[in-house]
Amino acid sequence: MNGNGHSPVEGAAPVPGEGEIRIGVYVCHCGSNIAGTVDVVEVARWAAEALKDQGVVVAREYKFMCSSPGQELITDDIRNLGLNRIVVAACSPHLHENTFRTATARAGLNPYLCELVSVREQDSWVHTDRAAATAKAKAILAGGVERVRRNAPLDAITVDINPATLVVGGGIAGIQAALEIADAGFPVYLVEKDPSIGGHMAQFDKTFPTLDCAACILTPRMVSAGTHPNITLMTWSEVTHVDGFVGNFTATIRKKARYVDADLCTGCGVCAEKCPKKVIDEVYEAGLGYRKAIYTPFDQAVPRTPVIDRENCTYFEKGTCKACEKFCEADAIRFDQQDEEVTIKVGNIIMATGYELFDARRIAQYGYGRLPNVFTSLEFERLSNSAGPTNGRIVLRDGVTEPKTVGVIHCVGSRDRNFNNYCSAICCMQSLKFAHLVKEHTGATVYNFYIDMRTTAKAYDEFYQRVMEEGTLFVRGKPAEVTEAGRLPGEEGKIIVQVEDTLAGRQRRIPVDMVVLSVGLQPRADAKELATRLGISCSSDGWAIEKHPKLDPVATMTEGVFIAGCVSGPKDIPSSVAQGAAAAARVLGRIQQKQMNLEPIKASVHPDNCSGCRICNTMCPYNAISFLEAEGVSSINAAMCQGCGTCVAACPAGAISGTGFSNEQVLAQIEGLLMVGSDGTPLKRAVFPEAHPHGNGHRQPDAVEEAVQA
Amino acid sequence: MSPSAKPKLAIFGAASCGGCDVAIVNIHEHIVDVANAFDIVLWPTVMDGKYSDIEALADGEIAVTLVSGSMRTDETIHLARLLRRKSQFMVSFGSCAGEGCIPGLANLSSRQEILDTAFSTPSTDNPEGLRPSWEFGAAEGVLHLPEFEPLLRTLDQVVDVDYTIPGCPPESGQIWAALEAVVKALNGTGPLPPKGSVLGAGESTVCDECGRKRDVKKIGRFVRIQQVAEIDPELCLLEQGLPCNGPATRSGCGALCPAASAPCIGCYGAAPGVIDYGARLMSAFASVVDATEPAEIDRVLDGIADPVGQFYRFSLAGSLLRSGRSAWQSDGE
Amino acid sequence: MSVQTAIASETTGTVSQATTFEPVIIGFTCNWCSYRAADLAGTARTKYPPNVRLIRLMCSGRLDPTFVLKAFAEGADAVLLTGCHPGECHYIEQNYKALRRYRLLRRTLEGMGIEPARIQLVWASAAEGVRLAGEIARVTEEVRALGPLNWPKDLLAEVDGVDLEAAWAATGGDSGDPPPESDANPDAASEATR
Amino acid sequence: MERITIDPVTRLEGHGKIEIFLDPDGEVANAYFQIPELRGFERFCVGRPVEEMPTLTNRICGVCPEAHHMASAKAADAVYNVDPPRTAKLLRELLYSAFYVTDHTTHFYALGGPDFVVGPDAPAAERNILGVLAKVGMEVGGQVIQARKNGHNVIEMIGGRKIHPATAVPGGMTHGITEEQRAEIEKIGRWSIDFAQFSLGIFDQIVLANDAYKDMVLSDGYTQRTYYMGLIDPNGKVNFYDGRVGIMSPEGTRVGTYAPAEYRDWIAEHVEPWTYLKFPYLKKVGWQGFVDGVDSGVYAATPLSRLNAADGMATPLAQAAYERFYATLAPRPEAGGKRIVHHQLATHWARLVELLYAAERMVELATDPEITSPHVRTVPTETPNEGVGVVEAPRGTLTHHYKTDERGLLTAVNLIVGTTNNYAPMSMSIKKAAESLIHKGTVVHQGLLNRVEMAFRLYDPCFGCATHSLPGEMPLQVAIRDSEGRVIEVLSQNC
Repeated sequence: MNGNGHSPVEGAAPVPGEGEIRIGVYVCHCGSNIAGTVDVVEVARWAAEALKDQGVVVAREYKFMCSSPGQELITDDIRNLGLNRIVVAACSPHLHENTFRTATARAGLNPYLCELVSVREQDSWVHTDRAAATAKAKAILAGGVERVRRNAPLDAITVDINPATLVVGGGIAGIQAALEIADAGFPVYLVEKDPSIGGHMAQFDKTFPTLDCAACILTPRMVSAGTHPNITLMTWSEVTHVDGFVGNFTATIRKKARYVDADLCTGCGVCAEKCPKKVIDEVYEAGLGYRKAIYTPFDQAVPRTPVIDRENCTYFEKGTCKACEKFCEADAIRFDQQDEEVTIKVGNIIMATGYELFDARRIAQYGYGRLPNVFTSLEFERLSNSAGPTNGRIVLRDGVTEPKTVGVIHCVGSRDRNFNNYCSAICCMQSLKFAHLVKEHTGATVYNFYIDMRTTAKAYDEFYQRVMEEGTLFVRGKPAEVTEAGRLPGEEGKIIVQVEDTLAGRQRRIPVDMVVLSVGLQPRADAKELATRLGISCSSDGWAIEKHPKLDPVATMTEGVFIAGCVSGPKDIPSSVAQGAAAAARVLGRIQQKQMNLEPIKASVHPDNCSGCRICNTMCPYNAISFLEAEGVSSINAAMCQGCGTCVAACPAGAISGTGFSNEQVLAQIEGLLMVGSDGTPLKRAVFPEAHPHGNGHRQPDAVEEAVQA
Repeated sequence: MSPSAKPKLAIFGAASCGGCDVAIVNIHEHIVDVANAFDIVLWPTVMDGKYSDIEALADGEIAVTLVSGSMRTDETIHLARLLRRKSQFMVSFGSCAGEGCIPGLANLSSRQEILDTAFSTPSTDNPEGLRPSWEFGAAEGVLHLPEFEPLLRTLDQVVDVDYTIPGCPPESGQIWAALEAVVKALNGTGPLPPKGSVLGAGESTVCDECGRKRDVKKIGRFVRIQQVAEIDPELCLLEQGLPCNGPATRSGCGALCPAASAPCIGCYGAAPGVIDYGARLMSAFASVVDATEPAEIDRVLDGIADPVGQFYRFSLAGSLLRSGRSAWQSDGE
Repeated sequence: MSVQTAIASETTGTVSQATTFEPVIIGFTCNWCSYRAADLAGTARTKYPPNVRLIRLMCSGRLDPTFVLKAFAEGADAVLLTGCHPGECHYIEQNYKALRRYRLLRRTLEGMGIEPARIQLVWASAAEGVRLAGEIARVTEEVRALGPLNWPKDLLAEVDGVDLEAAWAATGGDSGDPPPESDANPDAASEATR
Repeated sequence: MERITIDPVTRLEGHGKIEIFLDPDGEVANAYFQIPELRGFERFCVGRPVEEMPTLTNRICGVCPEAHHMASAKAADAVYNVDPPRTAKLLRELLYSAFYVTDHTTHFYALGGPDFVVGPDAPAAERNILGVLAKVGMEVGGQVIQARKNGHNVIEMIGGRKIHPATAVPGGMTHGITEEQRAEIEKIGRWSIDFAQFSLGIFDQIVLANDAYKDMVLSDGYTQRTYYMGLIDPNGKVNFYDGRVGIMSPEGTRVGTYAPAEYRDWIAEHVEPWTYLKFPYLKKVGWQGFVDGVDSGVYAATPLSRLNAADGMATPLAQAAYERFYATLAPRPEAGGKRIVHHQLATHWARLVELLYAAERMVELATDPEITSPHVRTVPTETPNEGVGVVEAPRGTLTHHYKTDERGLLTAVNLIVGTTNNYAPMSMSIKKAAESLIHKGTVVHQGLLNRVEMAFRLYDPCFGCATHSLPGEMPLQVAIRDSEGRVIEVLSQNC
């Protein structure tokens, strides 16, 4: 028999009390993908016969159900046979559920009355025994049939979209996203926790592989963002609270006191110049340089408005000084300024909060913090930056000596079971960049210690070739130790990198003057907290989780909240920028639609049955459940509900029901799945002995009689 | 018995403690209303009556039969079926008939274990290891005992039930409300409750009627009542860590136990539409445990000393895993 | 072998045919991780025993213990719960609720004499097709070794004609194996009273 | 012997069967009183937490759940070796006294008493509460209902619920009572004293003033010389809630008293394979079968037994009633020195003496200055292990014995409940009644039923308790079989 077996097996089955349920069953061969292991013809025949009482009126098999003729089988049957439920046994619903639901809708039936059950991914592809696979296919199909009987027609839920967008994080990804949306004509609130936007990129000197000057390419974007009429820039600010749901979020933002009136400040910089208090700049200069107690982090900062570092300000410490105030011509200094909370309403949120660097001190054997001439990658960026503390001179910690030999260690804190398992994606390229810069600036000998070299993006490998050609020495192996304890000739006064050269197959001790640790990226310490505030989820590492890692990388499980850049994992600049733009595009799509449809998989409370016990109140991570004090019942905001169903399962009164995955549907599916045993015959239930029908059960424990008589 | 135009009422106690009968008597002055509304043809606890009289009635001649007690012997099952045949409406009265009540916990053990335990307690003088015999040849003749069934069954597992009145026992006020509804339906002044209705109870759970203050739930530990020196008279018992079954237990009792600082033990059974009482309560309790690590979760759960008893105290014989439901489904009677 | 064990094996005679016993297992999956892992196992043609039948829920947090009890009552020999790894729930933290319910459910079922191996929780991310397949195979083997879930027979392990004297001796004596409910051990009971 | 196939009609009659076998001469060969059900509490309570036992064992009996609640709470106290605060004990006893008032009232006016009040010769249909009201006046009916309501209200105030109270826990009570509640309870207590005295008056007026009744009370047919059991306080007075169990011989010698934990030294339960219920007897005397006398371990535990087992009542009015009771029915002390009433029908009178005591005790407790203290709980500190709790249930001494693991989960449970104590004397009474009324195959139908009923009802049997199975008041069926085992007569009556 082949896939053209069109002859349907008829059989009407009115279901008492439910109106007549008329189910059409369609079993797909998927070429030989399913039919090769599952006897699909038998499955269809069985369904028509054994599931008649369940309301199956027609069961067909076809070579490719997803093809146009396959879909037409369904639409024709709906029209001609009056079907009101459809079950397709084919591939995973993640692949074709939409296909068949759309087809169902085309024929005028509510799409949610169609179920797709997987007999390919869950059956034919993973089993070899044809009989067992066929029996399982029957069970899966019966589960779908029982389930679809309880499916209710559902309508999508529509919400209005507020055109404003909140972008959290003013790094390159956030800036890009903000600009894209603002340029399209919609308002954006760009919130940055630091005094200036720019993010990590603003600290870099050159960018790989093109070696453009980071500041040169970033600054214009920062300026655009700072001056764009559609962008409300909120630096030195944090998002403290988010309420609401897609289209209708309310965010509370705390603007920390700058002690400077931003409206009056001209950004002349004289305050910082006159400020007597010098402070080591741990943030922007990575501890290599100084700033003042009143400062803008760097010259190109946007906005130019400085902030007073209250911890270090002499006035705040001792009550006198006010040098800045004295010299400010604009009278912009405001020592009495307070933190301020503002509330904004937005339709969508883009989270672009970036990353932080792995703390190299955690790997004690690399000596960072102990050995002066072990530097982190960020320190090196500052050293090599012409605007940095050494004006671009690459020197040892003493500030004068140029290194003769430099070792760059890759994968510090990355691809390391003790710290982070993942690859930080950018370290290979940044290490190559460092090698190049060292060569360029000092002509020193450079060793790069790597595990694997990953140069996958455009022009990356070419850069690698170039660096090799420049004479950088590559040692494949993860250094075991970096030490000052020289014991061989030539090691004195050097720092020694102890490494197993896995290509040479031997231990090597390489004396160098300077070690640069190419530290990995990790989620910001407060990432989970912020994610929770926004109702999105994080992996156990702390990286935000995409709605789909491949197909929907900038969306999250929470409608209306998007992610861009390193918040979801390490990325280079081009990827971060691309994600910023992509997230913006997703948001713009939403805004243009003005409204959007939400999946109607929602929970709702039946107030008559709700006792107000408040068990469910803590179930919802999206705060969709609220307790109505006056009525004494809990209530679910459908638009905020993401449909996970946790509250449905938690309600002790059974007062919460969930559409799409109702108790009735799941319980029916269980019954269906257990209709057939492993051998394809009806599954034997555990049956209790019959209660004696006539009460005349003088079953006689003979032993008792004997015992008694004995 | 004089012929009567009044509808006939039978009240039958199967394996029960008699508390249901006491509860009916406790409707006090309304008992007169019941006597006025019905011709009581059977109420062994309170008045004379013979089962043979019931046999003599036509099928469906009894308007309403209230059955309390569970089905523990072949004899009670037989009587329940007889009464079903003779009655228009069969009402499952009280927890035993409805879901097995405390005696339903017997379904955790085999009847052999039950008999062995009962006849080998430390005060039992039974050197021969005697057990009751369904049919015993005494010196003078044969003595029969009704057979102790392998499982305790609820009424609806043995016969088709029209209405259910929950509670252990049902609160007397609710009993009258339920009977009144039936009386009104019978004399045409009120609607007949749909078949399968639960009468004399609320649509929600005990918290609905409980006056204690409630907040969101995060249970860091469950405590046993003897460990609490003083129970806060105002605050939700569950929030005090006491495993109170109120959230899952059908309303209707007036939340009497929590009002007396005693956690609800669940005698009114499950809320409307709930399939398995224990599953609902289990899910609710576990959901609000304030822990994420398995060891920590277990530490909190250790506070629930006896999970089966906690979740199935009254409903075991009606539960998904310990009921004898399939027995009557296959029974043609 | 004690008398009680003898009774048990006699009345659950199917155990002796364990070699031909194919358990039926219901698996609950999360739409975002384990269901996708199953898809991935399929795409990769990773083989596993055909004994498990999966149900898709949106989240392991949707898992109502009723579903598990229903599966057992309808004839499943075991139930496999799956969900996203801790900390990776697509709905932020709902898998912790599933974890808690599972741990309580398992305790309750144990009290009813259902072996813990018949209800298992496995975390599987969308990428762990192979792992999920391996776990399914492992669970299948464990359940196969346990034999069919046949508790009514266990519960009714006394039937007509059982030698009560022997049963008495077994429960009161020193050789009786503990019955399924460990809390309700008649050995303990009879010892306790002396 | 010929095997009998039971006719389905008779088999239906169920619930408490009496089988009487005749010998070839038509004389009674034997009578068997069968209890046809069992629920298995001793089995399925194993594994449960001990603190739940007071509510779980309530469900043994809906007629006297308060007794189980108290015995269980006391056993649980003992398991934890914890001494509840005085107020908690007072509250428990107060609840329990209120329960006694209700229960004894119900029995006297509605269940057992009508036999007397209306008269043993009256038709069965009149020997009920309505017959009582006809004889003593309708307003009494209102008082009886009021007494029941009152009792249940007190039980609800302290126990949380009217039936199956919920508030006794190991170490005390879940809550205390307010001053308003206390005042209300005191009022009810005072009302109850009046009501009890009024009831004793009715007994005087109708029974004691009637020589025929008095003769019947004193008649041989209702006399059984068994041992007697009852809880007594340190002064030897009747106590319902606490004390030691006193054993009085038929000859008026107190053979001993025992603390609850020692019950196994004193009591054993005999097993017969034809009934689900066991027959307790005095271990030190031994089981000699269904016979009375000083050599038979058969004992009774009834209101009458309690009076016999004690030296008096702890309250003044009840003490006076007690003295009058013995002066009237036992003018001379027994050989052992104590006056004993062996006339079982006097149980009804004894019950009224107890009613008065319970009412007086209510007032004593309700006026105790500590009764409204909020301190109602001692938190146990010791590892739970084993404990026995005993209270005097209206229908006999009630013993709960628990053993737990270190978490307080029960590993063994033993229960000897009120009515069970009297299973053997009841069986003997029934046989005696049969023997006196069946001769040469001739059965005095109504007479037999009356005799059996009266012999039976005076024990106020509550087989819900006894078998942990049946409803409180049991319908009774008597089957009489000839020597061939054929059923020659089936009598059925509600008892």
